[in-house]
Amino acid sequence: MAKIVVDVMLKPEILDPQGQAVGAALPRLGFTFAQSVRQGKRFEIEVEGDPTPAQLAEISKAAETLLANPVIETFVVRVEK
Amino acid sequence: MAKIVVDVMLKPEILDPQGQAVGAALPRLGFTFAQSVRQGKRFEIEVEGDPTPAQLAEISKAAETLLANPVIETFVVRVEK
Amino acid sequence: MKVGVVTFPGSLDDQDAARAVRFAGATPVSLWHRDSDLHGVDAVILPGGFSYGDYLRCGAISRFAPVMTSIIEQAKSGLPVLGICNGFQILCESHLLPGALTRNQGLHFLCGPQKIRIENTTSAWTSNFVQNREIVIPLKNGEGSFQCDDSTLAQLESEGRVIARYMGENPNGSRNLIAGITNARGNVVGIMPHPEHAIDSLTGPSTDGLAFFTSVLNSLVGK
Amino acid sequence: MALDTVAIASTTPDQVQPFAELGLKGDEYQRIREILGRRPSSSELAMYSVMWSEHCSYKSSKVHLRQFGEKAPKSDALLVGIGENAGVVDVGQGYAVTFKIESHNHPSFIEPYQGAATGIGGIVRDILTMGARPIAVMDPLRFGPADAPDTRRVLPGVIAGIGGYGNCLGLPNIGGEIIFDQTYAGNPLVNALCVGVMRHEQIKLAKASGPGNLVVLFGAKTGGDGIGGVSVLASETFGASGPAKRPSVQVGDPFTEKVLIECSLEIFAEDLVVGIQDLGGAGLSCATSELASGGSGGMEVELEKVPLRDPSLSPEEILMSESQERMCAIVEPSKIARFLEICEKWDVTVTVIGKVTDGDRLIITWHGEVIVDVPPRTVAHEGPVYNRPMAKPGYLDQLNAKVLDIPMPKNNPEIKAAILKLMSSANMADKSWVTAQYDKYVQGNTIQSQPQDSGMVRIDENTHLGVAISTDANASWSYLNPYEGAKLALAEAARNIATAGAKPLAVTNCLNFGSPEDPAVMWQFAETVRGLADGCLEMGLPVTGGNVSFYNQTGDVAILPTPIIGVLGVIQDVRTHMPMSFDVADLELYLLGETRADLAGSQWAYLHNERGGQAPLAHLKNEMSLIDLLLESQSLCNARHDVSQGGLTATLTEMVLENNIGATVTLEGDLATALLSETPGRVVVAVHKEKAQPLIALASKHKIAITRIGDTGGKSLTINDVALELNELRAAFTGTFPKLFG
Ligand SMILES: Nc1ncnc2c1ncn2[C@@H]1O[C@H](COP(=O)(O)OP(=O)(O)O)[C@@H](O)[C@H]1O
Ligand SMILES: [Mg+2]
Repeated sequence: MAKIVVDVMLKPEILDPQGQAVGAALPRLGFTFAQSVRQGKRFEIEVEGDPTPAQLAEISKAAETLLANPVIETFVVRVEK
Repeated sequence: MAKIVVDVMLKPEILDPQGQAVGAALPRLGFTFAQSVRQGKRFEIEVEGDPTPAQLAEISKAAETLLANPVIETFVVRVEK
Repeated sequence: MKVGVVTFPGSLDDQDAARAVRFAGATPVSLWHRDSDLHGVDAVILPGGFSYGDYLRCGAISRFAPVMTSIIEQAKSGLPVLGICNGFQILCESHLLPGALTRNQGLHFLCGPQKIRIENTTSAWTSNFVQNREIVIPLKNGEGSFQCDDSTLAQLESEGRVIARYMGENPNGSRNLIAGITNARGNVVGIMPHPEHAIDSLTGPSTDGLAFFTSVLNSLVGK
Repeated sequence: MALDTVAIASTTPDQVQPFAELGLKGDEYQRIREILGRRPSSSELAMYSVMWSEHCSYKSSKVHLRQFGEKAPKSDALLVGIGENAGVVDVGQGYAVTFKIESHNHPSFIEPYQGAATGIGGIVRDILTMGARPIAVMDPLRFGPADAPDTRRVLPGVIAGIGGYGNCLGLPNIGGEIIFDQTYAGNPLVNALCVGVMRHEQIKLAKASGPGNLVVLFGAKTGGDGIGGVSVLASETFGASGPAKRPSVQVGDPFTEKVLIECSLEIFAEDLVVGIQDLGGAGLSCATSELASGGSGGMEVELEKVPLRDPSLSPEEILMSESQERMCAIVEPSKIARFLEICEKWDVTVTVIGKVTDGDRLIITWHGEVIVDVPPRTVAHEGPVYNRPMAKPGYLDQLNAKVLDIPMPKNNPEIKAAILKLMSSANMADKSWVTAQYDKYVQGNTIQSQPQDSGMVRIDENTHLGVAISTDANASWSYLNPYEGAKLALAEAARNIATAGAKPLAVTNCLNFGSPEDPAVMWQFAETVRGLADGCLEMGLPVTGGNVSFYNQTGDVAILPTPIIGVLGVIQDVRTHMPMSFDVADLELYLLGETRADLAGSQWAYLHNERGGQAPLAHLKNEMSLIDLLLESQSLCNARHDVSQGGLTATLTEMVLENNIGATVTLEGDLATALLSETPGRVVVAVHKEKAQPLIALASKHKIAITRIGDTGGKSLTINDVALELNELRAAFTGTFPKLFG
């Protein structure tokens, strides 16, 4: 079993109220180091055996059509051990 | 500027309706590679300069109190270049 | 006149939309998400709700339902389609309308009467309004913030495709206070607040919403 | 350790079993051995331990709750009474309505969002189980002090959870309560009410009858949710390697529940089930034993057929799992094909897991081995019953005897300051920060919702028939006098139904208390039940069901006794409903009922940390006359609003702010008392001038005091010589929640 991770983030120009809210809450809790916070999604997909390049391409396709909305989001696909 | 990433996932024993919904949708679209899908959150936190160990410890603390709910979630903090 | 109302698993306002169609004097026909046949309807409403739980992104999964394949195809050749709330989200995910609806700026689900101004009265679903009429209909959603890139926004504005705009304070962070838009042809309209909940003052804040449904009847008759 | 079967249990009588860890007392364990004539298998032990828990068996409350049956008023309206998942009442025109309140207190403290969400999910399934379409929800809530850091964790999560789950089900939220008190810190109360409607002939019951009929499990797959406690058994079963981690928190999936509702309703419409039960607390243990017990007793279940989310679950765990969004139905073999077809249509997982037999034992097997063989009644309905010791708390006499020493406002500036202070206090302030997170429009039948006196929904679009519901509790009064407190809550809920124009018909309740093992708490509980039963008898309203939540306490400190009383009423024509606020000027304002100096337990006393004094007495005859008056004067009134917590100050403030039309009011006697006293049995009414005389005549016919107190109009609330601009009043009233919770 291998784990493929797809990270989906809002494009930088799209408003991210969730990230903003976290960014605003951190200093109230005494954490003052953050310059900015963005919140996105992380998908962990389990596949049988070591993923082939063809499989990874398919997953990229799935990310583009379903997991992310290219109008507002970007994504990265990677294999995690 | 460095980017610290906090990945937050539901604990494996906790029901993940979102991941389930995605897992059920993929095969309907012809993507049959996934054995299971879990959906979590990804936070990207920008900090000035290279993060110090003290800063990372502080972020772990923040993750525990704010970004994740330890009752149902686990998290990982890491630096991304 | 037959107006189809689609039910996805998780649709909630389908009965309300059907009632609004009846109030307007047409016959509602219920369409099932798995059925690609549109049963000869003259127009289609995608109602509010949480189709497929609205997991992942609102409307992201519904867009691939068999019924949507037919609707997308026929919308491109002029079938009037109105997406309300979740329906608007589905239309954006289907790329029948530009932009996307994202999490409300205040991060809460918000429900209450909302004042909007009708700014386009040429679409299939707004032709019975007087230009710039201000109306009050319910707004209720968690992800109603309309977002798009600058060029899309400029195009929507210059082509007069903003159907309705929020009045007063921005309730959810939508760009340019956009509450609803139409495609270039004017047959596909997405609106975030709920006209179907404002057809009877006993149960809604006004009867202002009815004109959306009578509009489409007029535009069909005029054909 | 391997699978523990009934056969093994019979030959190993001396094996030590962890009954105490599972919450069973020594004598309870002995009783199980007597019933079975041997030691229980570990699966049987699991079942008995959950089913005999306080939560499922009502072992401490049963002896008291009996009064609801014994003192029940004669009522033709009651179609299904206490004992089923929820009571059912006849509302006419062939319609039956079912409603019930449940608590989800402790889970909501641990994980506020999921705890509250699954609370909504659970009560909705109870209503669905009766064969009804759920049509609305309500949420009476209690929290620790509004400005306490933990409240800032708990409250927003609870609200988001209730909204998140209820909104996604498409159920309008039509009312509730939010009250803060120190005793709820660490013990928030999350009570949830659901109401549903069906035709008389559609009523379903939890009974497994007809040998050969199939036991069908449908809905979500079973995971390890909510079985933290049973892990002692699991760890024995699994030996040293240990089972996978078991979550103590249940996570809800409202989408699955929405689909389950539609699927079930379609199944009901085609009359495909003989009996049905939802899976809530105690999961399959409860559903199978209650279904079998409700029928003739015989049932066989093949437990390995249960579809699992987590394949590592042991049979004991499967029996106890509290995974949400599941139902169990009894289906005739000839109807199973259609049943499966409907489940397929809705993409609902469905499995036949067993059948009804002509025996009288519930037999559960695991891959062919018998692991449970019990008389189901002993599990479901014949658990232990305790007559726990009770004693009037020692502090109470002294508390009641206390002469109140609360600073009262003495001059006009102080009166004005008092009004603003009271109306901006968290208990009295505007709650729309909360209620705006709830969908109130969905289904298109909501006639009244927050902040009206009661919630009201239409149940027939053609005949305009509707029902109204209000939930109320005044824990401060219950603390001072639990017997009167229960009656007063009942009276208030009934009054709130009648102000809206509906006729009170039936009662549900959720009794939230501390530990029943504390004699003082047990006394509060017993007095509450006695008061409610007496009150219901006097008012002619049957109790149709309810829920008891014990152990709401931190250390030795129990919560205030909090009996949440829900009253359901019927309105023949919802178009005649009466709003709480006037929308025009130049109406005359009248106060119905008398004002006495009732400051004990009032919000003004609470604001000054004064807990003592004597609660008002309930005058239910008088309350009933008031209700008659309200119902008869329906066509005369323009608006009316109940006077309760916060006294006339709150009533008038809420009336003027709702539609932004002011009022000028003149009050006789001591102004501070007139404004802050919380004497029950009062209503403020707005009428057109020409309707005033008939109203006065009706009031005198019903022997209800009526006092002209002022007129509507203007942009201020002016009381004697104290004038408050509506804007100023509004800022005080609406600013509090956003300031506290963002
Ligand atoms: N306070 C109460 N007043 C009246 N009936 C009650 C009360 N508490 C529990 N009951 C009744 O006892 C029965 C069992 O309750 P409960 O175990 O909570 O049912 P369920 O498991 O279906 O939620 C139900 O019929 C319920 O209405
Ligand atoms: Mg039940």
